[in-house]
Amino acid sequence: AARAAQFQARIDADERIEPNDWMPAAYRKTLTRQISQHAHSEIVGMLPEGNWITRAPSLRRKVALLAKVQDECGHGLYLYAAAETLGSSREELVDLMLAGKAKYSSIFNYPTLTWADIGTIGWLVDGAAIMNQIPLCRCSYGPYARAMIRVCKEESFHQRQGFEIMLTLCRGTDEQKAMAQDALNRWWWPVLMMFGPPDQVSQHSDTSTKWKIKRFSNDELRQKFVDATVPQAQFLGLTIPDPGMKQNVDGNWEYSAIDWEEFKQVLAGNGPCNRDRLAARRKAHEDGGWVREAAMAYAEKRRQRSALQAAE
Amino acid sequence: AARAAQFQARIDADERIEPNDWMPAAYRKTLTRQISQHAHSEIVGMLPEGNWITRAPSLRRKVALLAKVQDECGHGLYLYAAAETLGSSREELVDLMLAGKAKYSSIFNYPTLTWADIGTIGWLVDGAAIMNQIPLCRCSYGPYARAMIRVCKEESFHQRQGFEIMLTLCRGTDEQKAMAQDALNRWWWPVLMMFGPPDQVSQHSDTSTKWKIKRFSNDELRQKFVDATVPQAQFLGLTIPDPGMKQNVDGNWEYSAIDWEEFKQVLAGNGPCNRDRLAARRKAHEDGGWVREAAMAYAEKRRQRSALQAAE
Amino acid sequence: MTVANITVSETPLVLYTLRRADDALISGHRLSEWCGHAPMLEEDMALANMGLDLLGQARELHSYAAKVEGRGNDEDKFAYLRDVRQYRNLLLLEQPNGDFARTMVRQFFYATFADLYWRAMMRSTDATLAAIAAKSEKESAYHVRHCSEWIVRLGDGTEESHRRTQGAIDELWAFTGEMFAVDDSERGLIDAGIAIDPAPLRSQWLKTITGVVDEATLALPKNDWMQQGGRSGRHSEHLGHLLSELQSMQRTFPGATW
Amino acid sequence: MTVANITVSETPLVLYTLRRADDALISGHRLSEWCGHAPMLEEDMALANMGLDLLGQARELHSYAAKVEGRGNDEDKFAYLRDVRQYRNLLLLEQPNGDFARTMVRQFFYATFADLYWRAMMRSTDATLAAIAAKSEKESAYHVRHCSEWIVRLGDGTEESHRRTQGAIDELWAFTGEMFAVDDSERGLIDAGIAIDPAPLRSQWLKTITGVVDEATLALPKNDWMQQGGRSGRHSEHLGHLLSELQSMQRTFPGATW
Repeated sequence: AARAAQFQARIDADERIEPNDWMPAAYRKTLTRQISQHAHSEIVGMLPEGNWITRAPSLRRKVALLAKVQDECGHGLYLYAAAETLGSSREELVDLMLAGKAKYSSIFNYPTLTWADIGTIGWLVDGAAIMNQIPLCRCSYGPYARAMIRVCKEESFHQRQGFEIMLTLCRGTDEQKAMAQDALNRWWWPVLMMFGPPDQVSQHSDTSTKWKIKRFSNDELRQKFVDATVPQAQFLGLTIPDPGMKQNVDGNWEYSAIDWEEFKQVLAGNGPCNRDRLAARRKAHEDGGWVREAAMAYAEKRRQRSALQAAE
Repeated sequence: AARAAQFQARIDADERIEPNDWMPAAYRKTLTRQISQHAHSEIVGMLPEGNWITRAPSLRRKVALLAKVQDECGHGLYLYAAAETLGSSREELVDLMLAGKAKYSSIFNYPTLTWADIGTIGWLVDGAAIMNQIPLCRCSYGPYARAMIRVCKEESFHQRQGFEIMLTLCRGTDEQKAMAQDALNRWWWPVLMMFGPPDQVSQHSDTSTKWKIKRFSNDELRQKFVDATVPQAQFLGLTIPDPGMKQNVDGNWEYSAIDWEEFKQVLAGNGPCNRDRLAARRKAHEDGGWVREAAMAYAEKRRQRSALQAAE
Repeated sequence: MTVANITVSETPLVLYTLRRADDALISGHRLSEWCGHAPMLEEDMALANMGLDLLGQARELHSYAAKVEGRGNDEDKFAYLRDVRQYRNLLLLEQPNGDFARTMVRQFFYATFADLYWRAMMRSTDATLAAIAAKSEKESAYHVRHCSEWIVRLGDGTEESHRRTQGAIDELWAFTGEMFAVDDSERGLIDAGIAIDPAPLRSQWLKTITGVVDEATLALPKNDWMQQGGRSGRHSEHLGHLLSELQSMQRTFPGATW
Repeated sequence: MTVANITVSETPLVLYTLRRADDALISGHRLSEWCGHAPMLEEDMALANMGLDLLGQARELHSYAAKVEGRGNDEDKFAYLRDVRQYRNLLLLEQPNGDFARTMVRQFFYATFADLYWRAMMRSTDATLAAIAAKSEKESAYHVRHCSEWIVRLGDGTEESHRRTQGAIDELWAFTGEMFAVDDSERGLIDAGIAIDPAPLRSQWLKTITGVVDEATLALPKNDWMQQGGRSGRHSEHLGHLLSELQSMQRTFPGATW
């Protein structure tokens, strides 16, 4: 209890907690869950965008998209490394995800149907992710905070790139502009759901706030995102698919009620792509099994050979 | 020896040999080899054309192509059935082919690169096949002769269909006409090779002729094919890729020397697609193993169950 | 700038016909992918047969949709010049072939529905649809028989075939609800007797499916959540890849005759 | 009627540059197909890295070919508006990824060649090609290292990895000869010092390959028959499918800017 108080005092003093520091089991558990979910999201998030690498409409876009998806993989790697500092191995965490026991961001359970979806993911999904992640750069757990700083820098580059894709479409042919509007129509509401359930029903938030893992509420972040996005949509000449949306006296944009039933279904495994995403990750994992085994077998052979040489 | 003389007398009298009739071991062996090679050719021949089913440029063409490839499968089935009447099972024969120990027509080791290749295969490859096969309708072995009658009827339908594809291309845009000419350029020489080595070096022919399995020499058939094809090419407005070709006083078209080294290489497994063809057939066979096993297991269960019911 | 995709004037009857046409086309296309690669030659024949039946239905339905629309579209324009968001087929039918069990389960679910559906549609007040229904019903009756026999063989065959077939049922089950769904654009057609209400077909469908699945020693999933979207063009990612292949020639050589 | 494919004025230098550009593009595209599906995340990173290097080379080479040609073509027109018969890449590089061993062997054969080739090309009298060579050589040196390490690990790993890797070597060997072939259009460039003669590189290539293959306890095939055709557009059937995907957007929306 004294240790717990001391721990909370460090948090309150905005000190960073490091891997070897004492921490409450619940803090460790919460962070492991959050960081690994975040890592899983990066990895599963490679799939919807990866779906368009082979069909990107110009070489410049193809290179940029491949590099972007590669960055996401890199984020996954930092984040698994951050989670590992809390005592769970990457393998363990990945197995939970493949078994359907660990979550990843629901947004990746929606399909990418046209090229405009690639622009929209960059613009809105990465935009929402940044909104969520910037506060995490000041998270109380050191390795997570440092990973987030690096991630956020790259994400904001991706976000600008996505916006630029949208801009090109909106300045293009009528069909391109319609493609952009269609993508916005399909992604808008799922993106708003990325910030999580409304504050009045959100779990985890109280302790997360106390521990300075979470610094803003879901609804606060969602509002910030909407306020930042509306002028961008206007600039693009696109219509946000919410006829009831209006600006209130404070300048904030009030959005209509979100269909939380859809969110619940997607979370429960019933989104349009949940099956496909898990199947793709499982297939990569299973198909790669013999490769990982070979690498381990070879490393072991080498170890034995050098032990033998050392003994001679 | 008496039986052999009697057998030859029946052949000479143009009688049909049937499965239960006595026949020399060499006759059986020759026919088994030839019929099974022919069957393998039908089955492997599904692959180059099958390569364009998913990309056929109109629904009418798609349906016609799928039906055509299906016909080839059907021919393979009749021919395996004909070979089985000689005492070798389909499975045995197929295994020899998958092991690379039995041949199929070399022509199917060339790739289909454009839609015009589908027209060209119908026009020339099926055309050459018919030329080879019509005499086989009078082959001394009954089941083979009867299978060939049915096959030839369908092949000549395919041949007309192929010619019609070429005609459409030749009456189309400049790009379509160039596509047709390019296909003719690539297929012409390999098609001439379909009739086999020149008479002076051809094996098997002597006994095959004596047994009335073969009724015309390779060079005779090749010449008939060339003479039939040249006016068709002229009608299409296409140029046969043989600048040295000329019509002699008898009206026959004399073609230039054939590159028999290429034929030898393709036969030896070194054609452009030998590896791909065998790999595709092996993969179909291996991937289908569990299905065939299931079918057998189920049949066995059913047999046991009805035996049990009968016993009750 | 050429316009890449045709525009379709989706009146209720055009839309209704296109939906069924796309079902047949996409399903036929998937079956045609097997050609040359089936587990045995007899199945190369059978899968091609079913594919040909479905592609034939697609051509008739697309042609009829074009005639009803009356704007100069035709079967090929509908097939080759609409993008993924304009396609109207059931999600079930665009699902990849996977292994033989997956394909058989997909076709089994669909054919069993199609057979009931076309039988009911033979009473359509639209003479063309009724005629197409009469032909399609005969074809789908054969498809049902063929697929059912395989489901039983595979389910009650080996341990491996049982596992694969059960897995396919579990994966594809959520796509079956869409077959029985009706939206506003179809209600008027149903009231006019042009279309039939598929909802009442579900109990017979389930009875047939259950019978076969039981005999096959397999089980239907408990999960009754159903995925929809195909009818309004919200497809899975699989359809785009299928179309990039299906349409490659027409897209590359716009306006040419083949 | 729009003309679907661009025409390319294939002067020796344009053709020469296009051939290398297509090598880089097709190879980079194949590697990009792995993205999200590799056996471990580290390999997702590494395969994407190699793919990005190659796609970068492709862009520079295609742009240079366009500049030399001087007819208004550009990197995207070369990539997206030529058909299979106009592509000039090595057959080796269009071969499907297959399993990880197949991909690694393909890239190992090619990277080992490319490293020697680009090193020699740094002495090209063509300043642009020499500059591209300097950059590409550094990149390919890394590719050689990465692929060689995997060949050794896989060859000397488990029985299964050995078998798969040996199988990949046996399957792909016949495509390696084309890397060292020269045709008439290239002779003049070689004489002018713009291009280098690849034939003399073969002994060093074989030495490096043999060293790695030996260490991996694998063996090179005895068969010395070599398949050619890619340089003159006689490809395998695989390339057409790759292009129908690669080009689908540009073919569907001709002339649009992305």
